[in-house]
Amino acid sequence: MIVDRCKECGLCINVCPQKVLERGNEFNIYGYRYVSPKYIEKCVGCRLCEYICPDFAIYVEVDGL
Amino acid sequence: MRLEYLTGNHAIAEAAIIAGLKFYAGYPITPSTEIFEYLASKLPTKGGVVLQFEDEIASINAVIGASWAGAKAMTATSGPGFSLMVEALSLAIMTETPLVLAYVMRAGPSTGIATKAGQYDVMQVRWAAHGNYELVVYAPWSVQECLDLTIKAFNVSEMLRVPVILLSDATLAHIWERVVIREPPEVSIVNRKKPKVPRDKYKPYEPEEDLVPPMACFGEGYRVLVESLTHDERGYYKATNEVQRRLVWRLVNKVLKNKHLISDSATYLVDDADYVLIAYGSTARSAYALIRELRSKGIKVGLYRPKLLWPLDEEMLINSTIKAKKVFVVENNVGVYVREISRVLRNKEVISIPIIDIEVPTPDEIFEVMKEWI
Amino acid sequence: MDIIHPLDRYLRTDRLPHIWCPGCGIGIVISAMLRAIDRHISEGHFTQDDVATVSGIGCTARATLYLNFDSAHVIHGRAIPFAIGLKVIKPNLKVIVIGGDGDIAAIGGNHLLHSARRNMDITVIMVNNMVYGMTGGQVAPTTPMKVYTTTTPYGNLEYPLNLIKLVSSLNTNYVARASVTHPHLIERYIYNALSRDGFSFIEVISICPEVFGRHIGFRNPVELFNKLKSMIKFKAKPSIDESDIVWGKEIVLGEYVNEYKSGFIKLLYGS
Amino acid sequence: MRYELLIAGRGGQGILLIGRVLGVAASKYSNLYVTCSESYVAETRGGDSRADLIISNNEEELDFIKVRKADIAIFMHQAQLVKFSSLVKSNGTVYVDETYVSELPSNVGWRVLRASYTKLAEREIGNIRVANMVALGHLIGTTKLINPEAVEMAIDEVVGEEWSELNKKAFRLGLNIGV
Repeated sequence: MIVDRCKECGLCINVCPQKVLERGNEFNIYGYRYVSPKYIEKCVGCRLCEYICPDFAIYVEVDGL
Repeated sequence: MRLEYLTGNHAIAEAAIIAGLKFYAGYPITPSTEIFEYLASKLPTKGGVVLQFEDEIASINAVIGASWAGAKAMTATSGPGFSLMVEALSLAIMTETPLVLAYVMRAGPSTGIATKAGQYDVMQVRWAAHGNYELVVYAPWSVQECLDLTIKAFNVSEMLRVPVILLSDATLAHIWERVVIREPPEVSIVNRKKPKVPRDKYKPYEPEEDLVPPMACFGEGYRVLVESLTHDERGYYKATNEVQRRLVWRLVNKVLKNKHLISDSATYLVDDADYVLIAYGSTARSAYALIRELRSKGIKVGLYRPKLLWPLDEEMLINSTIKAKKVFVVENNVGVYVREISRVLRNKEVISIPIIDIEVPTPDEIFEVMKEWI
Repeated sequence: MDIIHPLDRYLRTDRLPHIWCPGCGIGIVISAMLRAIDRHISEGHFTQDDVATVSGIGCTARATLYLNFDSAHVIHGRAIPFAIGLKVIKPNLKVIVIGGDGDIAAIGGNHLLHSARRNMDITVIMVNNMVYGMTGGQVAPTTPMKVYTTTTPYGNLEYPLNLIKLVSSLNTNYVARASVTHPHLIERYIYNALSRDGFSFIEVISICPEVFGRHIGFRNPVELFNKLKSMIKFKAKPSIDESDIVWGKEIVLGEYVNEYKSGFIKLLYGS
Repeated sequence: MRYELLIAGRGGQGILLIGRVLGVAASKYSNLYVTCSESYVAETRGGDSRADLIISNNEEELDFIKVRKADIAIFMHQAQLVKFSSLVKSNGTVYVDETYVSELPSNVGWRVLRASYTKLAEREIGNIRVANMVALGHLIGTTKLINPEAVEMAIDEVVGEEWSELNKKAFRLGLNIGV
């Protein structure tokens, strides 16, 4: 997460098939409660969140790739 | 050097080629169309492109795009078309895009008389586009000047990164005259300044001492930003007083502070003149004929003829009329540029001679008014 | 500029975050466009310096402010003619016009029509959110009938313009419709568009939760997103006849025109 | 030297071509300065057609772009003679095509040179369309305003290859009128 780019729209949470993401409780510098990958261990690297994020705030790095 | 026999419109087109034109976009409109047709036939043989667009709006926007691709670019039109172009003219001013617009005036308002002349649009050309700016406008009085001032228009537009307007009229457009054509190196051609720094140091709107920023174009690796919003030196939008003031004053001052490079006017027998006639464009030919006639009768009359209509060279105007008892401003309209003259010559008697004549005011018509005052 | 996100090299990251509202679909389109461009660049078809993006005025048009290409943010409706000026002088440039439905279809509609007719070698990406967003929610030529907007307070009486049908009727090489609900398709269509000469047009159905969503009772981005997704149908070879957008019922995505005729530039300069 | 020339006739009589050839001959091949303004009624063939030329060896003498008092005039038709005769100096030299001009004003001191340009063109050349060049030849042969060779070069340039010989033949025919 690039936390200061997140605008808390929730689209990534909506598209994640594995329910990895959750809206956090902390605010970024613009006052948004940015999303965090709370259950990262469930991530399968599908990148739907990265592709749906309108704010270039989230990206997926898959180990070994 | 070669001699040609051309119309005013042909001369504008010929001059554009000499100046290095590589892109013309236009929409046919009388009385400017021969510029388009002449270029359509000649420019492709010189490696240039001529395109007809769906309207004048598209034409001038394509010209702005072509200029940012690095080409010298122009369009030509008349009143109705110019009215459509003014939003993009403002864009060209804001983005500091070099281009030349040949404006061949015809009788208006509205569709008016498409084939006939008038000088109704001298104020419109200066003030039609929104925002505050200085606009460079040249007005030729002969076919030779259509040629010379078009080359100058290109040079100034490249030098200052501004749109420059060549203001002709239906009469000049279609008269035939002998023209002396000089090509480089006999005539000097100016090209826009290019950046002297690498990409990471380049800012597209950072001026040099002359207030003109060097211009990188598309495809040259500089990642330029053409920005119609108020912008800082990087081209980044900034809605602050500081940035707005800096930008607007620079756009104005880069023309005003370089006025000595663009100023152009002619005088005839003003030194001992009791009366000075002021006229521009084709009407100045009539004023000049009248002056020659009156001089032969011993009446001391002279001519001041601004070739650079905007911005008016106030110092030249004042110096050329300093001894005159009266100043007459002759125009083929209801008397509009006289307001600019009166503004500068506040302490002089300035008399407007507005003559609407769909060809050109005749010397007799001018004298008819003038004789009441001398 | 710090490069963190994989697309950051194509962004002026010092200008992020961008101005678009939370959940706005424009960012999704731009992200997909950059991946399509990145794929071409990594396959060696062209370089980052060969890409030119041009936009007019509107929310979508602001995209060029953030893109690290040679870019132009010009006046309302006139991005296409500017782009044509660029392309004919520098034929090697990949010229992409990005705009909203107001910019491209309303005020700029005539230029869209004639550049498609010329099969001019540019790619036009129209982000269709069916409303004027930047000015606060006025009716657009793409707004569905009966919808409330600030300038149709009694409901929109006009039929929406079907851009797919319009552009497909002209001499163009590529017409496709994508949706922000399916970013992979946006990417694929833009990639395909950039792989050919001639005119290419991609309509991307987008969501504007802040304005359009508010008008139709879907203020929450996720709810609006899911509402749109429920209408979307993908077809490998859709027919023009099924391209009408019937809000609430069906929006068919797919490649409507997919041809490889010579573009204008080849006719102008030869091959 | 400074001459004002008025050439007038009906649309279709080749009035503007006379002006064009004279203009090219003077400006490109005789080192003279020229201003020519053309006027014609675009809508109807047979309306007024008129070319005003100012020719001078001094650029400063080219002022007003139209004829004020013509030193020399060609009238190819009665209607335009009537309409524009007041633009000719009282001692001006006037060429008339007798084929179409029968009456001349009596109250002026014009030096009138006349021939049936159209009939001559028809009889000698077999084409009435070159009557204009016969008239031009008559003017050049009698005024010596411009060297005939310069005019022939101008004809080559203006009318194009296909018609140039025919036009030059007509021009020479005019040159020899009265010789």
